[in-house]
Amino acid sequence: MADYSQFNPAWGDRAPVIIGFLCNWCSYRAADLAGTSRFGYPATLRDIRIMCTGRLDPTFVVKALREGADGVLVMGCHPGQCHYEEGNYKAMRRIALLQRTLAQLGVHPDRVQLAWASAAQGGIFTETVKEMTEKVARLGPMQWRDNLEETAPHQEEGVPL
Amino acid sequence: MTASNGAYVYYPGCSLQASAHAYDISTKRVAERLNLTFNEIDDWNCCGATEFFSINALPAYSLVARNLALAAQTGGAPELVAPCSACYLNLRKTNDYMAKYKKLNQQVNQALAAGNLHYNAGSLRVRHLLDIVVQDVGYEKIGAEVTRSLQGMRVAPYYGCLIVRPDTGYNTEYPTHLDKLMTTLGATVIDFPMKTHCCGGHMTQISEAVAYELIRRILKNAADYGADAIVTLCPMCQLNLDVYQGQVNRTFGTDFNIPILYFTQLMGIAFGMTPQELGFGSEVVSADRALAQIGREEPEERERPKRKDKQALPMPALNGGGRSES
Amino acid sequence: MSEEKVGVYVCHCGHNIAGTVNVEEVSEWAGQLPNVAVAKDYKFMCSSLGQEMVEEDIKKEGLTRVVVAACSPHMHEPTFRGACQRAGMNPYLFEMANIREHASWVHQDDKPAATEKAKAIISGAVRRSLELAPLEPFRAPINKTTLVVGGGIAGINAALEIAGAGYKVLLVEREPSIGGHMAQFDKTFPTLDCAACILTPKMFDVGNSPNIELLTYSEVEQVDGYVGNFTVRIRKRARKIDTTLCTGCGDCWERCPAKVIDDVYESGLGYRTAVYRPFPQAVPKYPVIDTESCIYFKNGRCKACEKFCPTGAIKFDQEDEVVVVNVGNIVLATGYDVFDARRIPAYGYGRLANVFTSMEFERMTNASGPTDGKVVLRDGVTAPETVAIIHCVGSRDKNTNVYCSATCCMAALKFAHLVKEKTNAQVYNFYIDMRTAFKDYELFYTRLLEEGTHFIRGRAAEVTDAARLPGEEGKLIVQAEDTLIGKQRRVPVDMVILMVAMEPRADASEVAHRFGIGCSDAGFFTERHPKLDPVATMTEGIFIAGTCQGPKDIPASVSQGEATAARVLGLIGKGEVQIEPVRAQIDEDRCSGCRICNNLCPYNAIDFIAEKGVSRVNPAQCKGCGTCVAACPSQVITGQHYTYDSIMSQIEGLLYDVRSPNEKVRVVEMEPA
Amino acid sequence: MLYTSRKPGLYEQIMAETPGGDVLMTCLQCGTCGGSCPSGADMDATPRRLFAMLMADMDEAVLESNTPWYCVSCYYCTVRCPQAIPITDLMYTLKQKAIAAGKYHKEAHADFSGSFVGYIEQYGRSFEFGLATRFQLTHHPLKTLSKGGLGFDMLRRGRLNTTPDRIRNMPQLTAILNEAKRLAAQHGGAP
Amino acid sequence: MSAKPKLAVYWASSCGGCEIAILAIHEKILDVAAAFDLVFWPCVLDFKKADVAAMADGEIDVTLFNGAIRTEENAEMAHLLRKKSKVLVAYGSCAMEGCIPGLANFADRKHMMQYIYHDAPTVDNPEGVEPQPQTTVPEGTLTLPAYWDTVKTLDQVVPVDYYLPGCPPEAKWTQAAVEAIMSGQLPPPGSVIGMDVTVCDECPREREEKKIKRFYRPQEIIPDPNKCLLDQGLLCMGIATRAGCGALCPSVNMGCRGCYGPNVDVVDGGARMISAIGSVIDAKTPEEIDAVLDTLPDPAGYFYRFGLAHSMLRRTALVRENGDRRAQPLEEVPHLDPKLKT
Repeated sequence: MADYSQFNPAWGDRAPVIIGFLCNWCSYRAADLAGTSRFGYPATLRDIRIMCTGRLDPTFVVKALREGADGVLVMGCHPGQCHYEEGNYKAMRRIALLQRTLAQLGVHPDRVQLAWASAAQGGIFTETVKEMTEKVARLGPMQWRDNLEETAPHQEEGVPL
Repeated sequence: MTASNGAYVYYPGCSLQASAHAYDISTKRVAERLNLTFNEIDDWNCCGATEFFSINALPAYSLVARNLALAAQTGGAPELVAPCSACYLNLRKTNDYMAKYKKLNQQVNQALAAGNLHYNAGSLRVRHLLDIVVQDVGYEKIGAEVTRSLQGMRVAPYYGCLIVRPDTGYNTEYPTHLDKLMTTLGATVIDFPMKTHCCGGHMTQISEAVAYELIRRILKNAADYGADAIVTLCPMCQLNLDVYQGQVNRTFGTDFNIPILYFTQLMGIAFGMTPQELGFGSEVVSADRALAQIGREEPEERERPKRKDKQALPMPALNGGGRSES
Repeated sequence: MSEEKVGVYVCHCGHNIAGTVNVEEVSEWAGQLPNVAVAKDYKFMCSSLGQEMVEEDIKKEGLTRVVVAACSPHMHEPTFRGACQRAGMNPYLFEMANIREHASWVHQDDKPAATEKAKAIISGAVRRSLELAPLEPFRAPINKTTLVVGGGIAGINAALEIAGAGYKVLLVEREPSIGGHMAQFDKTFPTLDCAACILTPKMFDVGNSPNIELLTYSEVEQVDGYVGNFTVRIRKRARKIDTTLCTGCGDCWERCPAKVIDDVYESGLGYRTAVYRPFPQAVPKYPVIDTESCIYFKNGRCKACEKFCPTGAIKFDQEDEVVVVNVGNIVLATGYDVFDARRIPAYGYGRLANVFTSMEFERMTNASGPTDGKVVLRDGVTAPETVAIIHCVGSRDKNTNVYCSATCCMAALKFAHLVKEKTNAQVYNFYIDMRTAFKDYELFYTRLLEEGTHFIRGRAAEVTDAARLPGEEGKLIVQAEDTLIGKQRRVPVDMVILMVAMEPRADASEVAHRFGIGCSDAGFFTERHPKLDPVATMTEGIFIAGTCQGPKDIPASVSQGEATAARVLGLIGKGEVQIEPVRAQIDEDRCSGCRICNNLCPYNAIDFIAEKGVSRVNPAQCKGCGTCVAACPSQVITGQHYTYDSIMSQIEGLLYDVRSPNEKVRVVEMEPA
Repeated sequence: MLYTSRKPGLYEQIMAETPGGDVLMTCLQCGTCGGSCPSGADMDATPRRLFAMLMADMDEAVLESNTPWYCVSCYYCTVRCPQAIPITDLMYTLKQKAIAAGKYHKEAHADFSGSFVGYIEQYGRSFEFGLATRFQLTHHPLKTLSKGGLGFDMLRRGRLNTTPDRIRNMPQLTAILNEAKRLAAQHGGAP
Repeated sequence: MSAKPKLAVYWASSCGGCEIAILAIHEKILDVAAAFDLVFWPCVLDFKKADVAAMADGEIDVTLFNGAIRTEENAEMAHLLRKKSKVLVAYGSCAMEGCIPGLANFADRKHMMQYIYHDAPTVDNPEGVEPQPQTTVPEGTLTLPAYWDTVKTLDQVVPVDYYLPGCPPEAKWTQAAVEAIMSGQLPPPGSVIGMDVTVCDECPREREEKKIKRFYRPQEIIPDPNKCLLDQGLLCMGIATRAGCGALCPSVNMGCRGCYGPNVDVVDGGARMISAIGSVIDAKTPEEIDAVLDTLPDPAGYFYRFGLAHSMLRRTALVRENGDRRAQPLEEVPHLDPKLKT
């Protein structure tokens, strides 16, 4: 397994986990093409197929970060080439607003990225995952769980934090 | 005029201090006329030419980067202008490569740090003097400054290599911006197929046989097309074609007698300045005869006769998608 | 906890998955997941034995959900949905976990990580499967009329095949006549038979088929609908000719005083008039008036054509006409553009008179071309004594197009032969690699070798008129490295032919978007599968044929045209189509009518019902993208099959190993007092 | 001599130490570089051939070749290369390698570059007069007389400074160059 | 033991408005007094903690608990009352979703202390004294309840039976809750006493298809009184906020602040706003989008004003290291309040 502590010692022996949301028509197929072309990339991305980046509910991004992901990568068709005309523009605006909002909460915008790849761009898909992995690796783990642990006494067993 | 507002950071380079001082003088005179402000980088160093990169690349990039770092500290717009093509390429390449290759950027900046300097890759825009003249000033404004048309003088526009290659946005094989500039000044511009071929560069020092042949090709082509002068924009090109012209004639038994002039010198002439204030006289092959051509009524037809036959097939237009009849 | 029983099947895909992912470990691990009743691994899940295993388990074990961890859903989702359906399970309760394209094939250098990722993917799929709901596909009848776009050799063959089977075809062509690039050619390789002789009978058949409606000088402007039921808007550009009166006699173009260079049919090498018929065998036979070059349209005078037209067919005031038609299937055969040789300035095209493109040369050798088939220099009279043919102009070049244009080597050989035959000139071919695949092509190459054609293995570096050596004056000099001897060569010639690349049409990506299909990186239309589904696209009911899919020669274009016909006829034969029931639904009881969703829908499927103060989705117009689902601020729009819960569960599943524990979900509602 | 299967060698080093150099792997051997090269006729191996030799592990022959030294840095090969290989930059790296290995074609070639760099390291600016005289006297003592004519021409026209120009902050430049040399030695050339 | 059901009311970390809101049910309060035996209400009656501790577990029938959990004392009382109560109601926005006290989760204890006791312009603290949980004085050890790093909602500390949203809850909902409890007609545990639509449902303003070219702050525009505020570029949380207030704020030309929290089933109201607002911005390029978003300062403050502590993220993502919240990503994060930088 790749050693991510070279980017940030906080990784120890674990690797970043990135949740991907890939649109059915372009980037999911780009990921398929990366596969058929045997383009290697870090095993950090765990992806979810959605029909369009327009389906991307910011809740999913927050959920992923909250549930332990270190980054979220949303990929769709290039602007102007959305299978559903304009879904990717909506994603672009939502992600921009989400990034600003999350930045106020201390989440670096690099942890939530939006990128484009057409069905033919397995190479771009691969490069995007590599770049995102490196950026997230530099930022270090998200550590949300640790973040919510309260050191105060009077915590009872079984009571959620 | 562009966002630079006519103010630029200026990198003259070593040649302009010595062998190409005519270029330096004429550049300054022309810049003054065109209301361009050139703020020279304080204490700039050599760009390394092509030689330093052959010895050790990282120090070579660092050498250039020192100039970039100093340039970024110089006041004015973030536009760095260099009149020498080799300096221009080295500055531009270092700037681009540092922006493109992370490791290089990091190492170069680490070296700069030893001299208490830092350069943000890509923060400057490196440009050649000719680009400033044709893009920022523009043909129209230059045309308005022409008081003494160069009509009657046939010039071969010679770009050399480093202003169009490897990737400067101009046509890498057949640029025409110097052609247009010369036309704006009133000169007759010959179709010059060798316009972006090599002047020999440092080969004069390494292998004379190779260098003289390269110089011969250019001179022959200019002579074939009846040029009165070759107009250039690079000290190295000027030096090789001018200073070695006699050697070439001796080696090949030719009798080329073509003066090699800087475009700024011809701009100055067209703007009504005297040859003396533009550094004329420092060329080895005298420009007198070429300058004497100015003002002649009609240059004699020396181009190849064009066939105007009704059977002729249409010729594709060089620019754009249309066709023209030959 | 849910009571669903999930079956998980981990496919080895031979070594494709098993070579990287430890499938036994993964399957054993999956068996421990909550709700998983069965977990197995198997060599080839898509084999009939694999499918039968799933079917059997559904019946025997009472599985209510099935997850197959194998390849991309784009590959085998339909396969396993079929298996589930055969066993009586609703196919939409099936979920695919892509551990091949998205794991084993891309993490070959980190096998432990690939195995761990496969587990996460399966965990996500299992969690998602629990939230899936049974759905029924929509069924719709297929309109039996087919639209073919593009009247080149591929489109012509597609149209003739479908029409021949007895169904209506609408053939739309942008130019005034069908025929495409093939109509410009004189000879075809390797047999050297005459292009016109084999093409014009087919064109004639198209013009005369009762089942083909031909719309030339027309373009598709808009496409709506889905497989079986497309609505297409076509603009018929005004020919300024009343085709009911025109007899194609030719009086108009013979009298027309406006002479312009014909950039399309003559590739710029010849002329046409402002009112013109592209070529004598044009189908339909009617001319068009090119209003840009017509003197009357420029300054209001002339009208020579009108004066001389014996039937009064010239109609200067004719306007464009827009027709809307309904079709069931669409075949795109929009062809290619020719590479603009000016983009490689080293070859001097446009500057050096005697540098020609291959398309210009096609017209030059054509007996009905501008030189009546004579091979001459740009002056129109001088025959060349030496000719250079430069291969790969705009092909195999990262600065222009990286792909091989596939046909140029053979076309170059054809040209070399024709030059020899017509002028006996010396011919030099500058090539990188000779590519003469396919039947009898290599024989043709051998024949050219026998004819004494020179082959220089080296990509031409430049073409110049700068003479350097004696003997070069007045010539074009082709400079190249002869790589077989490792030396530079300068070959003085009279004429240079540039074998220009086939490029995607300039508006290919626009057209692709209009029809809802994709383009490859190079810009050609993307097929559903490069090997096994080469003429279908990602959009059901839209097929592609010929060079719009990629560079190819005439036999390959014809084959694809006919293949699309077979696909279309297959669908027509079925009579109806099934459409994925992925749609959005608004819970009207809980919609507060904020109208956020109203203008998000690209298909205008959302209506605001003012009297009720709620929004509503029209399922016939909805295509299931989910944009409104994501946008609803009160979260009352459901996106079927990609529901909120299914995706949230999949996230939890994917992060099973890093999740924060004990996340509490609360809240049941109560009505106000 | 028989060349068998490849092992990592000069080929890999050259690619690694040239910015963007790894595309050399995609060389088609089309000969556009060799065909374009102004001094190609005088090279003992065209660039294309040199690359083939690199791939065939003919490291010695590559280092001894005059090809990189005859490169005039015109960048024709680079802009025309259908695989966008930075050939000119590769030539620079090859020169560095040849100097490092002491295997260059003619001492004069490396020495010219060396003298040039020497002046820069001493003064921060190039010194044409010093360079020309020193280099010519060392390598072409007999010709210096005839070349002297050129020098005289230039001197007479005020185009040669007989004393070098020196930058003010030489210590800064020296510090930068020394650090760069240290890094280069440590990391094995530029990326 | 009294036959009347026992009622307790407690005030944790909140402004006290909820205490008044309970009284805002007007004459119904008399019914409450008649129907219940008030066993603990520190704001109103003089019972002590020890009195509660002395009760048997489950002895209190209903506890209305308002306020968030911010200190050790809040938590202790929450645990105590949970133990002693059959039904625990999170009363009001603070107890339910953290509300304004929850905004402290944009920072952490260390930064709060730094600002409050050192950096705030009104502070005069030359010796740099900070409150300590334990202080030794000659007389012995003084204690203060520990100040938590993270503000929590009641249900993040103890299980909660019912929720009454609002800042404060509207009287009609308190009344509905009281009536339900008195009648014994209790909804299933976990229920919110409220509506399942959003404020738009109660808002009389006329709405159109939305396309927002820029946002206005209230002082920048005089809105049309009949048109949807959001349509006019005034940020209104009504689209994503549970109804029940009668659209109070929009009816006085002020965008909804979102105090009733997100709609049913929505776990992160801020994310819903981001999605909805992002969807209707009229911009297509990153530059255009940025220009529009620049007119919307402090989006997190808007969208999570009431619900941050109960949102999915709950608090700022500062990373803890060596027991301290180190502002590791902070230097790199744009748009962040400079006050929070170390």
